Amino acid sequence: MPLSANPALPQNMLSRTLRKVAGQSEIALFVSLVLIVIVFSSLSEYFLTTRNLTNVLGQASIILLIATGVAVALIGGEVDISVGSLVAAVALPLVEIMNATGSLSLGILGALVLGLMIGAINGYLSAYLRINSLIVTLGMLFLIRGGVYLWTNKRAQADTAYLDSFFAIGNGKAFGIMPIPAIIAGVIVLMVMFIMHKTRFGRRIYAAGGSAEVARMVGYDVRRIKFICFLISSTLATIAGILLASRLGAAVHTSGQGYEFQAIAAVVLGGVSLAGGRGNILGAALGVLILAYLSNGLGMINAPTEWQLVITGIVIVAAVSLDSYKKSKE
Amino acid sequence: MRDLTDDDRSGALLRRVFNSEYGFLVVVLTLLVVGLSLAATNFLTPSNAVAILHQSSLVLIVAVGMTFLLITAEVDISVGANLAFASCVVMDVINQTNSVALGALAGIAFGAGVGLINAFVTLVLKVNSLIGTIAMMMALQGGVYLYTREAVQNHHQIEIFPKIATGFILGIPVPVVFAAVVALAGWFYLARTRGGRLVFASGANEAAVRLSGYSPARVKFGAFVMTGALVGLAAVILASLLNAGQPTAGTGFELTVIAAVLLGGTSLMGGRGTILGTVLAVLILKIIDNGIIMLRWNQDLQIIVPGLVLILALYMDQKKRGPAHG
Amino acid sequence: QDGEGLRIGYIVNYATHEWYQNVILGMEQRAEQLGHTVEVIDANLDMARQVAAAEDFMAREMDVIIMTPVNEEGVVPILRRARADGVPIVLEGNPAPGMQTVVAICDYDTGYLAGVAAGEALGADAEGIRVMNVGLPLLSATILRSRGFMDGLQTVIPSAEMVHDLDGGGNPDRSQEVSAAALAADSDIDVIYGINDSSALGALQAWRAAGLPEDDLMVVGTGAEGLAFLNEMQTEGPYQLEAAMFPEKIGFTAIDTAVALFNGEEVPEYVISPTTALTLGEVSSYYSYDGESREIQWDAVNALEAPEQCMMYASDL
Amino acid sequence: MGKSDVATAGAADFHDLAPALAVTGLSKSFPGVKALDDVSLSVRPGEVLALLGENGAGKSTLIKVLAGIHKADSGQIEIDGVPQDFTNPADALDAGIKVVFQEIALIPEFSVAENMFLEDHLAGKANLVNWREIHRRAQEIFDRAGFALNTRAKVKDLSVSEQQLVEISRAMARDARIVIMDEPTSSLTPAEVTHLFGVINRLRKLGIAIVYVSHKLEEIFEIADTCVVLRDGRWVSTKPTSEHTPASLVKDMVGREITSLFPHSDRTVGREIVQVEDLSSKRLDDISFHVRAGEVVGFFGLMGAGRTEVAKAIVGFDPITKGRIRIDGEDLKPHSTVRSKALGIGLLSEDRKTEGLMLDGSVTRNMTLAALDQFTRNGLMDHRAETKQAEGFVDRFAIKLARLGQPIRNLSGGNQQKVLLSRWLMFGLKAVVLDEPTRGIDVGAKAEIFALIDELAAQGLAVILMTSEMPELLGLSDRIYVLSEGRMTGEFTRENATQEEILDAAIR
Ligand SMILES: Nc1ncnc2c1ncn2[C@@H]1O[C@H](COP(=O)(O)OP(=O)(O)OP(=O)(O)O)[C@@H](O)[C@H]1O
Ligand SMILES: Nc1ncnc2c1ncn2[C@@H]1O[C@H](COP(=O)(O)OP(=O)(O)OP(=O)(O)O)[C@@H](O)[C@H]1O
Ligand SMILES: O[C@@H]1[C@@H](O)[C@@H](O)CO[C@H]1O
Ligand SMILES: [Mg+2]
Ligand SMILES: [Mg+2]
Repeated sequence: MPLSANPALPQNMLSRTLRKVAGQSEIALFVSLVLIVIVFSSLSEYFLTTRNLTNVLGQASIILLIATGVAVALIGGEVDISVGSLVAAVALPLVEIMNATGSLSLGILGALVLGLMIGAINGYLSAYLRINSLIVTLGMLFLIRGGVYLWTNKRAQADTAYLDSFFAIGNGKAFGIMPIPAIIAGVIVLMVMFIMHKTRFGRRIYAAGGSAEVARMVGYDVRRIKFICFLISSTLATIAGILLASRLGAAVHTSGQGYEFQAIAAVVLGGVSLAGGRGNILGAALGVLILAYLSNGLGMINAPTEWQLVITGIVIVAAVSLDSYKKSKE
Repeated sequence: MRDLTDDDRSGALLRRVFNSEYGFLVVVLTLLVVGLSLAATNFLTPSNAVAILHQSSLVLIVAVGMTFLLITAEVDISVGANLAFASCVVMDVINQTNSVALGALAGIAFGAGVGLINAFVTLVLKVNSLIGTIAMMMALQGGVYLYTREAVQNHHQIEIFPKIATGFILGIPVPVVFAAVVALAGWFYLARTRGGRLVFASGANEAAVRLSGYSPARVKFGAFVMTGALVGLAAVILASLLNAGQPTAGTGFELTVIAAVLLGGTSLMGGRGTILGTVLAVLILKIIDNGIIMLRWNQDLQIIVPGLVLILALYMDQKKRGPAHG
Repeated sequence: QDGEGLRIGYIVNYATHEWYQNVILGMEQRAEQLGHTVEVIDANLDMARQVAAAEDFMAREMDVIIMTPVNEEGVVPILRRARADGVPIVLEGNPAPGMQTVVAICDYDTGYLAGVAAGEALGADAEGIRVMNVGLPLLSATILRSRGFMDGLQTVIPSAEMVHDLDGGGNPDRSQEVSAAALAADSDIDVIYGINDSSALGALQAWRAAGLPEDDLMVVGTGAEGLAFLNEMQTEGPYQLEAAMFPEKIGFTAIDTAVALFNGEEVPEYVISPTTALTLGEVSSYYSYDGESREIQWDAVNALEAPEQCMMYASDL
Repeated sequence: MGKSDVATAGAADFHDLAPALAVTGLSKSFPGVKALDDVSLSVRPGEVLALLGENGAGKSTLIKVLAGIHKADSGQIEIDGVPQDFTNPADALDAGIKVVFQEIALIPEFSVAENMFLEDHLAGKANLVNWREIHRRAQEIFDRAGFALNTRAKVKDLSVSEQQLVEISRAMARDARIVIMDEPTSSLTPAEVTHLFGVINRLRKLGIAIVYVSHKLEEIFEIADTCVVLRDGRWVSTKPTSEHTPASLVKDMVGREITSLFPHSDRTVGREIVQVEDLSSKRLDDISFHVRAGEVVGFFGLMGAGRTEVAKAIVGFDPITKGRIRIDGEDLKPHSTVRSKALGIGLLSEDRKTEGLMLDGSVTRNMTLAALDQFTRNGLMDHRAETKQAEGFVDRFAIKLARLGQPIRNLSGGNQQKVLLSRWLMFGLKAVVLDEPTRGIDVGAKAEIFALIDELAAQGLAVILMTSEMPELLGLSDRIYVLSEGRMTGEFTRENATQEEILDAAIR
C-alpha cells in the first residue's frame, strides 16, 4: 500500500497536489492541447497571437458553459440534451424584458427564471417521475424549439435597449485583452470544479451517478440530487444563452442548434463517462478547448468547413478509442 | 414477444389492451384517427392515407434498423447524414452507369459501409456508439461536400428512376411496399428466430451471452450494418422521390427516427423493444405531422407535439412498469 | 496597397447550399479578374460560428470582410466591433442595423415579377386560380418573395388566391413532405410557388407522388440556384417559370463593393443586384447548360438593369 | 478456524439488557409471494443473532425492511423501545441501523476511504469535504481491524472480497448501534473470516447488536449467540446456539433431515477432457493442469490467487498471452467462448449479476440462453418446447418462483443461481467450470447441488470446481490444485489432501 504508507513525504507533495486537481488523462488532454497550439502556430502566423488565442477563449465560452452543465448531469448519471434549444429560449425573456424595462439585471433574472423552469421540468420528469432523461430532454429539445418559433413567429428579437453593459458581457475585453465571456465562463467553471470535488454535495452527485442504488442505500435523496443536476445544467446553459445573446445583440430563434451534440462530444472527449459517476470538470473543459482550438486552427490555415467537420469527427473517435484502449490495458 | 419476459396477466379485454405493450400507442393512434377524421374532412381519404404511408415509409425503414440497434444497447446518430450522402451516391452512380439497379446497389452498399465503420469504431475501437456515431455524422456531413458541392441531378433524365418512389404495386405505393417488407422481416426475425433472441440478450447482458457461447459482437455488428444498409435503401427512395441526390437532406432525421423507436417502447438500455411498437409510433408521428397541415394549424406545432407525445408515452410506460425500471 | 492584391474574407451563411456555391463562384471569378484573393469561412447556419469567423478574419488582418448574415439581427454587435477596429464590412443578402452597405437583390420585386409573368402566362381572364406557396417563414427575405409573388399574380388575376401557405424548410425533402400532406387535404391547385428551387421541386415531386395530372399545373421556382431547375425546365413539363436571381452576379457585385469600400469610395447603403423572371426560352440567354454544368453569360446578366430601390423591404414587414 | 478467545469473553451479560431492536409481527408481500409472514425477533446490545433459512426464506427481505428500503405491509419495528417508521434508508441510518448488504453496496469509482464515509464525507462547516481526515480515519480503522487495504485505491479495482472488507469497515466507521450483515463471508477467505469475527467480537464488546445472515453453519456455531430460523417467510424457531446441533439447525431450516452433504459415488475416471499447458495471461503465469472425464477437480487459492482468471481463460472469455488449451483433444482455437462451447466446456460465473443474469428477462429466457439451438428448427424458435424444458428444470431443482414468465430479478439469490446452473445442464457439456457455485446458496440447495455435481461426474462430465469453502473443496474434489498469485503451487489427491497443507500451498 505505497501511498498510505508515508503520506506526508515532502517530495510527494507536488505530485500529490497535481494528482488532486488532475488525473493522468487530464494531463494527456492538456498535452494534446499544447500540441495543437504548437502545430497550428507553425502553420499560421496569425495563430499564436494573443489576440487569436484569447479570441478563441471567448468563442469557446458558450460551449464551455453548456458542456460543464452537461458534464455535471452526466456525472450525476443523467443526460441533458435540451440545452441546445434552451440557449435560444432564455434569450427571449432576456431581450424582451431588457427592451421593456431598460434593465440588464431584470433581463438576466427573466432568463434565469425561464432556464430554471426548464431545468425543473427536466428534473421533475427525469428524477421524480423517473422517465429516462435522454428521452425527456430529447422531447424538451423539440418542445422548446417549437415554443421559441411560436413565440417569436420565427423572427429574431433585437436588442433595442442598447445597454453598454449588455454589449460588454459578450463582446467586451478586460484590460483590452481577455474577452469578458471567457472570464465569466472561466470563473463559473472553476466554481463548479470546486463544488464537484470539494463539497459534500459534489461528491453526492458523483455517487448518485456512480450507483444510484448505493447512494439511496446510504441515505442520499438521489432524486433531489439528480433534480439539482438538471438545475445546474440549465443554469449554466442559461448563462451561455445570455452571453450568446449579447454576442449576437439579439435573441436569435435558430441559435444553439446542435450544441447538445457538440457539448456531449467535447465532454466525452474530456473523459466524462456516459455511464455516469466518472470524469471531471477539468477534463470536460479541456475537451471543449481542444475542439475549439482545433476548429480555429483549421480556419486559420483556411481549411474548408467540410474538412473541419471530417477532422473533428476523426479526432473524437481517435481520442475516445485511445482512452478505452488505455483502460483495457490497465 | 416484446422482450425478455413473457408476462401475460389476465383481466378484462379493454384493460388488457391498454395494459398490453401497445395499449397506449393503439389508444393514441385511434384517438388521432377518429379526432382528425371528424375535424378535417379530407383526412380520411385514400389519397391522404397514401400520403401518410408514403411519409412514414422512409422513417420506418430506418427505424426498423434502429430498433434492432437500440435493443442491442447501441445507437446510430449518423443515419441522417448517411441518408444524405447515400442519396448522392445513388444518383451519381446512376448518372455514371446509366443503371438504376447499380445506383441502388451502390447506395445500399454505401449505407452498409458506413454501418460497417460504425460497427468497427464501436466494437473494435470500443468507442461508445453515441459518441462514435456523432463523430461519424460530422465526418459524413463534411465528407458529402467533398464528394459533391451541389445536389446531384438526374443528368440523363432516366424516367424510370423517379417512378420508384411515385409508382404503385397493386395499388400500394412502392416505398410503402418496401417499408412493409422491411418491417415484417424485422418483426419476424426478432419475434421468432434464435437470432432475434440473441439480439435481445446481447442488449440485456453482453457478458452472459458471451459466456453462453455466442458472440454479441457479431450480433451488434449485424445490427449496425443492417441499419446502414436500410439507410441506403431509404436513400434510394429519397433520391427517387426528389429525382436527385441531396447533400443537404436528412437534417434532424436521426432524431425523428430515434424518437419514433423510443415512442414505440424500445428501451434505451437495451434488451427491450418491438417492431410493431415502432410501426405504430412512426404512424402516430406522421399522422400528427399530417394532421397539423390538414387542420391548417401553425406548422411549428409539428416540432412541439412529437416532443410532448414522446414524454407522455414514456411516462405512461413508466407508470405501467413500476418504479423498479429506471 | 491601392486596390490591388486585397485579402478579402467572405463569411458565408451556408456554404453547402448551391445558391451560395454560385455566389462564391462569382466572387472568385471577379476577384481573380481584379487580382485579389477571397477566403471563405462557412457559418453553417450557426450565428455564434459566424461571429467567431468574423473575429478570426480580423485576427488574420483581412483587408475587407463580406458576410451573409445567418440572421440579420444577430450581426449587430460584430458590426459595431468591426467598425471600432476599422475593418470594412460588406453585407450580402440581408441588411442589418448599423451596417455600412449591403449587396442584395430585391426579394419582393423578384417574387412580384414572377407573379406578373405567371399571371400573364395563365391569361388575365383565368378564373379561380389557386396557389400553393411553399415558403420559408424563417427568413424575412423569403417571406418577401412569397408575398411579392401573390401580389404580382393578383395584379393580373385579381381573383387568384393562396390556398396552402406552407413551411417547406427551404429544402426539397421537407417541402416534399409538407406538400404531400397539403395536397391530400386539397389538391385543386393551379400554381405552385417555391421560395427557392428546392422548395418548388420538392412540391412538384409531391404532386407526382400523389399521382396528380401535370397538364394544367404551373410551377414557379425562385433563384436559378443550380442545375436542378434547368434540368426540370428542359422536360417542358409544369415547371415553366423561374424567378432568376443570378447568385454569380451577386458575388461579382459584392467584390466590387468590397473593393470600393476598402478604397474609401462613396458606396450606397443598398447595392441592388438585378433579377428577372425567365421562361424556358429565355433561360439559355443567361445560362449555357450542358447537362452537367452551367456557365453564366456575363454579358446578358450585366445588361440587366437593377431597380434604384426595392418595392418593399424587410423592415416593411 | 480456531475459536477466538474474545468470542466467549464478551458473550455473557447481554441477556439482562433490553432489546436494542425488536421486530413484531412483520409481514411483507410481493406480487405472488408472501416474503414475510408475521415474523418477530429481538436482539440485545452485544448479542449476535443469526438469521437463518433456505433461499427465499425472507432473510434479505426482512433486512431490507429494517434498512428502510422496503415498507412492511404490517408489523412493528422498535429501537430501544421506541417504535420506528422508516420511509427511506436515511431514516434507518439515523436510527442507528447499518446494513452490510448481500450485494455489495459501494460506489465503484470512489476510493476505499471515500466509500467508508459516504454518509457525510466528514464534512464540516460549509459542507466542505475533509479529504485528509477521511483518509486518516479510514487508515485508523484498517489498522484497528488489521485489514490490508489501501485507502486511496478505487473500489472498482478491488476483488469482491476486498470490497466486502470495505463494507464492514464502513459499518465500523458509522458507529452504528445495530449492525446487520447479509452473508458477509460469502466471498471471504478463511483468514479474512477470522479477521471479520475478531471485528464482530469487538463490535459486540462495544454493545452493538448484530444480526448475522449466513448459509455457513460452522460460522454460526462459532459466532452466534442466538439463532432465528425462517422458512417460507414464516418464523420457525428462536433458540440459543448452544441448544442447537448442526443437524437440528438444518432440520429447522429445511423441515427435514439432510444426511450426507457431500456424496461421493464410485465412478470411473476416463480420458483427459481438459488439458491446459503453460497457460499465461495478464495475471497468470505458466499454469498447467488436466481434468479427466468423471473427475471433480477443485481449485483453491486465497483471495485474488487467480482462480477466476483461470476459469475465464480456459473457456475463452479472457484473452491469454501464451499456452495451449485442449478440450477433449481439440485445441481451443480461436480463443473464444463460441469455440469453447462447441468443444463442450462452459463456465458458471462467480458474478451472477453482471456476467450471468439478464435481470429483466424472464426465468425461461435466462435459463435457455445457452441451449437456444435445441429449441430452434430451421432458425425458428419453438417456444413450447422451450417452456416445457424450463418447467422440467424448475421441478428438478425445486426452483422457487411465482411464474416462469416472471423477471428473474425478483428471485432470491439462491434460486437465481439454480437457474444459471440449469442453463449449462440444459445445454449438455463435456466439462463444466463452476466458479463459487454455492455462493449465497442455502444448505438444502447446496446439498442438491453437491449431489448434482457428483451425479454429473458419475455421468462422465469433467467438473472444475473453484471454491473458497474448505469443507466443500475437501468433500467434493477428487484432486485439488492450489493457486497462489497466479502460479500453480500445489496439487493434491483426495487421499493426501489436508487443510493445513492446502493452506500452506496457498500462501507459498
Ligand atoms: N422485489 C421483489 N419482488 C417480488 N418478489 C420478491 C422481491 N424480493 C424478494 N422477493 C421474493 O421474496 C422471497 C424472499 O426473498 P429473500 O431475498 O428475502 O430471500 P433470502 O432469504 O434472502 O434468500 P437467499 O438466501 O437466497 O438470499 C423470495 O421468494 C423472493 O423471490
Ligand atoms: N479490474 C481489476 N483491476 C485490478 N486488479 C484486478 C481486477 N480484477 C481482478 N483483479 C485482481 O486480479 C487478481 C486475480 O483475481 P481473480 O478474480 O482471478 O482471483 P480469484 O482467485 O478468483 O479470487 P476471488 O476469490 O476474488 O475470486 C486479484 O488480485 C484481483 O484483485
Ligand atoms: O434560403 C434562400 C436560398 O434558397 C436562396 O434562395 C437565397 O436566399 C436564401 O435565403
Ligand atoms: Mg438473501
Ligand atoms: Mg474468484
